[in-house]
Amino acid sequence: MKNGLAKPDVVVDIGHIESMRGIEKNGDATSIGALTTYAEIDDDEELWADATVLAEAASEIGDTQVRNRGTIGGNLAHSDPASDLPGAAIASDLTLVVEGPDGERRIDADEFFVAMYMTDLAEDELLTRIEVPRGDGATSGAYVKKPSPSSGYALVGVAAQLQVDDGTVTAARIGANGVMDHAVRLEPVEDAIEGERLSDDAISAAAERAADDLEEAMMMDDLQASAEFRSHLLETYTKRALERAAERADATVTA
Amino acid sequence: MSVESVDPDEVDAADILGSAIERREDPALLTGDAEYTDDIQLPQMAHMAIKRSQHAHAAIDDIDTAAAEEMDEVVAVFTAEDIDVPGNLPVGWLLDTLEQVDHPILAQDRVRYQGDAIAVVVAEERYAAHDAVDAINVDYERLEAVTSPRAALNGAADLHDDAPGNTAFEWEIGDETKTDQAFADASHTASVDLENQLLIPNAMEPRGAVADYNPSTEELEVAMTTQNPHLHRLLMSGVIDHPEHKLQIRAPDVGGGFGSKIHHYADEALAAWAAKQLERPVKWIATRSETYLTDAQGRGHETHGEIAMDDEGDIVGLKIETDANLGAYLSTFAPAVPTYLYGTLLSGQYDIPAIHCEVTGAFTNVPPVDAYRGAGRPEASYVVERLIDLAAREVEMDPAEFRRQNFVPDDAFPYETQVAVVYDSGDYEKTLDRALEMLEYEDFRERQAEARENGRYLGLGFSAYIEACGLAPSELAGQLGAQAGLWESSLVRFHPSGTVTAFCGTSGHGQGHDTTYAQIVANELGIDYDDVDVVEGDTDEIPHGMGTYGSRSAAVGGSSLVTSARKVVEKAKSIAAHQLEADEDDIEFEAGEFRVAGAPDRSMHIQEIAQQAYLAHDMPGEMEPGLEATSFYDPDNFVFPFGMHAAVVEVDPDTGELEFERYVAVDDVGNQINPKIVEGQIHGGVAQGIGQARYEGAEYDDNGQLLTGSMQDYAVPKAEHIPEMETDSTVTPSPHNPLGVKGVGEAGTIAAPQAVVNAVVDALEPFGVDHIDMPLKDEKIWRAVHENGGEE
Amino acid sequence: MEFDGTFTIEDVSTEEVWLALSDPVLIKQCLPGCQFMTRVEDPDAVDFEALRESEPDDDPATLPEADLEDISDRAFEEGAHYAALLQLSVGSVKPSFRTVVTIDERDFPVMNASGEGSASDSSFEMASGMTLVETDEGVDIEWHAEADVFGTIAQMGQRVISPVANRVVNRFFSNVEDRLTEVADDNDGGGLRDRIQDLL
Amino acid sequence: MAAHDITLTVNGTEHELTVQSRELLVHALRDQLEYTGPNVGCESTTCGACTVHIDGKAAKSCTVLAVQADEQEITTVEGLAEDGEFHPIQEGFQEEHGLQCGYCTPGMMMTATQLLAENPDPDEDEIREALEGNLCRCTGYQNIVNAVENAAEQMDAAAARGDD
Repeated sequence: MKNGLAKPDVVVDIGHIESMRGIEKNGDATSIGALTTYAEIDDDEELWADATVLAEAASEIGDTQVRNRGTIGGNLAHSDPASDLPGAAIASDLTLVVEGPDGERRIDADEFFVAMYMTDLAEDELLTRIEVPRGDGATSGAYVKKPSPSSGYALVGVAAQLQVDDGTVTAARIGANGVMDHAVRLEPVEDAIEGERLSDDAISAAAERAADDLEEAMMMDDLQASAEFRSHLLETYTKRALERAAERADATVTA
Repeated sequence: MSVESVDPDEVDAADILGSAIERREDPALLTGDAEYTDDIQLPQMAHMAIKRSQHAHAAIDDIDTAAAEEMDEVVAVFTAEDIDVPGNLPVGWLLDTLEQVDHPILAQDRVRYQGDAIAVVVAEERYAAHDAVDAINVDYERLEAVTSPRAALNGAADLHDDAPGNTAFEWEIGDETKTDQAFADASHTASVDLENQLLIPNAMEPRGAVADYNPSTEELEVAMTTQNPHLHRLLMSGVIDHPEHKLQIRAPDVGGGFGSKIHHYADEALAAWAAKQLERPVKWIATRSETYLTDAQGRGHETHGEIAMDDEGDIVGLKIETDANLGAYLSTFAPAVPTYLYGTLLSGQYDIPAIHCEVTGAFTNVPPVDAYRGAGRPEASYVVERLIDLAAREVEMDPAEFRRQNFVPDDAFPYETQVAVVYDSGDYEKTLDRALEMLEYEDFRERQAEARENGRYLGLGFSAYIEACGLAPSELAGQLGAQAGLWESSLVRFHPSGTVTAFCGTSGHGQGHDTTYAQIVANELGIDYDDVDVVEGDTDEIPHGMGTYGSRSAAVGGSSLVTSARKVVEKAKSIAAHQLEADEDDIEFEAGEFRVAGAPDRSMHIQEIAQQAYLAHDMPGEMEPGLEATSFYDPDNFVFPFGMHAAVVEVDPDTGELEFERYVAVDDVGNQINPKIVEGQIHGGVAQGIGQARYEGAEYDDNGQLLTGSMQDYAVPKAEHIPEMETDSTVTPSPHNPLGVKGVGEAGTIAAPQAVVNAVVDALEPFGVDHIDMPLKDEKIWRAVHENGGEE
Repeated sequence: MEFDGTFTIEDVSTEEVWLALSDPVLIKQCLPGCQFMTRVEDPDAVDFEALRESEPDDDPATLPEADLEDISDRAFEEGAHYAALLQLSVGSVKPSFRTVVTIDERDFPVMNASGEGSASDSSFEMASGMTLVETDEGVDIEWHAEADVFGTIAQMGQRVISPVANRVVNRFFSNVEDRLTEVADDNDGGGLRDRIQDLL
Repeated sequence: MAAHDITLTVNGTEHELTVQSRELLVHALRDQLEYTGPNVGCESTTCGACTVHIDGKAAKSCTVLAVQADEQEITTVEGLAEDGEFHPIQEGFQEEHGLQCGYCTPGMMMTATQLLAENPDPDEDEIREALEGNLCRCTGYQNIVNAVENAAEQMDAAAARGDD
């Protein structure tokens, strides 16, 4: 709007809908209102413990001022391929709760991101809140990114969430943003790491699979980084995300 | 070695010159009391916005302003047809071979860069002006665009009928025959093809102007973002045909310039012209996207360089060929930058017996290219220092020792180079030695070797730079093609109560002139620092001046103030002698006090004499009342600051990621008036130099569309991108000015790029990498490693 | 920006593909955000508002259902111009480009088209083409496209422009691929092939 | 263009004003209320020169519509000094030469004050990271980092003295 690219007739400020705000812990899930800011998520110690990936991604978005204003709902509904949250949303197995004329609809994060700035959200639907499964103590996660030096957006961002039982990965969810035209799940990496003990070799071997399922034609390729370089970085950053998650799992176990 | 600042109240008057006192300009800037151009609001003020070309090169078939004119709140819409004044932007530096081309303030039938101004809208309100600009419809016929100077000179479509082949000029310096012979006789040579990329200045405050015309007096006042109000007054008076004596140019607080606010652009002239047409105040403030499209850019060289050595590792010759990008039109000082500010610096800190340099200036479809912090000197320093590293590698010498062996020795000054300048003073080994000591150099080389064993790649890059500032004298500048003198004017005026106002024709925009000038004047007059007020940046307050650029303010403006102050002291001395009933030869002046030699109790303070001068009850002979003096100081040479910078980096060959371990800077800028301000200038300059080395660069697509057109896409370095800088200095005063100063504003920008590139190339030596063009983005480093096989 | 690719449709003939790709209605339906595509005589005097209003609500049938004669009648012609309104969707920004496409070459099995369009203070130009190559399995469609964007969108939208163009081009050709696959599937009964053979 | 009547409390003073729907907070503050401390340096929410506090949190006022700030408490750089006494962050910038042209300085200080409110003793990396949304083209940031450290020390000393 500011640079004249969009000239809407009407703009509706949803910023005052109190019911879309705040973080609530209910049983095995945490409900986060769509209007909750990144800063509020970053400041929530329980979220850092329960949904490390999401909290860490929120802490990496933009800058202080942006985190004070930007909201999780706005971010996810925008589906910016280079933003930090969508990959973390997939890794943390979020459910997006939307409301429309026909009432409430629940969408898995896996299904939500369709393309660049395109989601499963219909024109007459509003994302009201998200639900994050609460970790059970055996869950560990990390989000790592390579920021663009100019915009701060992720050239590559990888979110890894691991269930670790006595040093062995029992379940893994890996999401990535910045690489494709929308956030994607890296299932080959998940398959490779599941059932493995968390060793350097296992992590490297899994990370090597990062780009396996990605369609090259839809890879981001621009001034900031070529598709080839992003694809290369994806492997490195997948490895870093797994390593950090593994370290945290260790810490969790020893703690 | 950070400099500690001090409160001026805690400094003895005798020590004021050279003290790192806190700046007096800060309170206004820290509280929001500062007045930048966009802060100005005048009654009845209208807002101007500019319709710009969306194409880099196109013929204009039609401009339809009808819809814009009908919009609410639109006061007027103007196109080239309405311009009833010359409206052609002049070039202020001519070369023998220069092809001058028209540069209209509004394009009529052809646009030559994306952003070329086509029409202006004046409206009652800021947003309405921009809306109306969007409603102007322009029919273009797109033409082929070219953005690389080499491509422009080799068969691209002509931009200007008056400049066939897009050649703006061909220029050379040095002795070609002698240089060819030196290469023929040499035992070793090294060469490089490099690009010194186009940069966008990005002063934090965008350009702007507020123009106010009084039809009764015909006075036109323009407050604008300028580094040189007097030059803008002169140029604008011609462009809009307004008498110079009825034109006031005023620089309010100016939010940085780095060169971009030296040049005379169409936009400010259009605002002034529109205010006159409409007889009401007009404000124009560039959006950031407009500054990306229209601020004069810097650098833009494509260069082939060769260096030749004998058996002993002594440099015997240097050959440089450069195609310089001038952009679509000739900006104010454009022809001087890639010639006299570049070719004359190619000897660096070295004693090189034969040098030859050829430069071809090219018109291309990018915004005009002109002086940007360093202007010509960074380009020279970069090519010399890259070649020096390649040469050291060629003769298998340590880069520090290779430099030392080839330095101009400290007993050779004044030293005349093969490229037409005479270095005033220098001691290059001293800055090298200090840098080596800070770097713990030998220890570093050991660490580097060990790290390589462990698959870690450390690199250290040197940059022995030299710059020329305080361009002078005027007679020489005139011979070289300058269309202006390069003196500086000042006025030092005592008030009857004993306080002083010092006026200077420079125009600071962040450098702290108010503080440093007050230090200079207080010291010369021997009065309290707080008793001196400094006035700059307003053509109605200061009759003449040449502005602030090229690190000239301290050396030329400061020296002018010294000259004026000394004239004041001379007059005061006559009055003192008269009133103390002593012979003038017997009067001694120290710390503000005039004393009769041998009779210390017979004395008068200069502030008391000021009072006497205005009372004028008892003046000597025919002497006029009052106590003030004006001077036009014209230095007798450039000054040549120098130094040694070094970057230490670690490169991850797998990702191209780079971390600074250290950045060391040892500078010699002559005497320092305020070491804290000197340090700040070095920091800022280095940050911009690192910006060029790592992140920055204007990039265009094949159609001349700017791809780096916002701060989201053009990386202005952030706090986390700049390493902590370790600074120190040596002091080798310049013999050419009364202050012994040399200039510091551009040093860091000139020094830093090659320090970083040399460090990365050093780190990647095991991979056979010998050059990477700036900016060294991670991907480029990664590719350089992998194109060489990715293995040692 | 340049893009290219090849996709293969099994169990079709080059003639079938050629006919399908000659249909402005099918092309319109495959082009993301295309509101209409109408043949115009004077490319410099197109009233887009009038065209938008006169556009029928429902498109006529395309292959495999369509009457072959109808497609043949409305098929692209070399040298002809087509006006199209393209509404792109980039998040909340939805620029509408008024576009005129010219068929530069239509010579079996090669077709090249170029177009240009403008929206507010931005514009674009594009050139694209395809060549059909008969293989043992079916038909390879080799396509290439070049797109250039100018003005505000080029400057401000740099971060998104290449992916969006990429998406539009890839979406278009993948839609074309889907539609041709439908045509091929219809061939299982052999009906369409026979009809086309008859027509040709 | 629709107009809206809003109330902004700026540096403790309540203002009633009428704004256009699309009017940015920074323009309402600067052009209507003449708080010209927040500066406009980009239009891409990058440079941070326009940073103010909205209800105590740093925000880029070029990316907030004035109507969105209705009924909220705004603090600009003009509100930092109290009773003519510099805020420690202003002292820090003055003493450490943390500014040159001054254009980014108001925004830089507003972000820094939020950092210090949340983290009274930040290290160098934390300061650099906290300031990633504020660009400076003059200082090379080093003296800005020093200025924030200086302010932290002053605030710590003041707290030790029991000042408020």
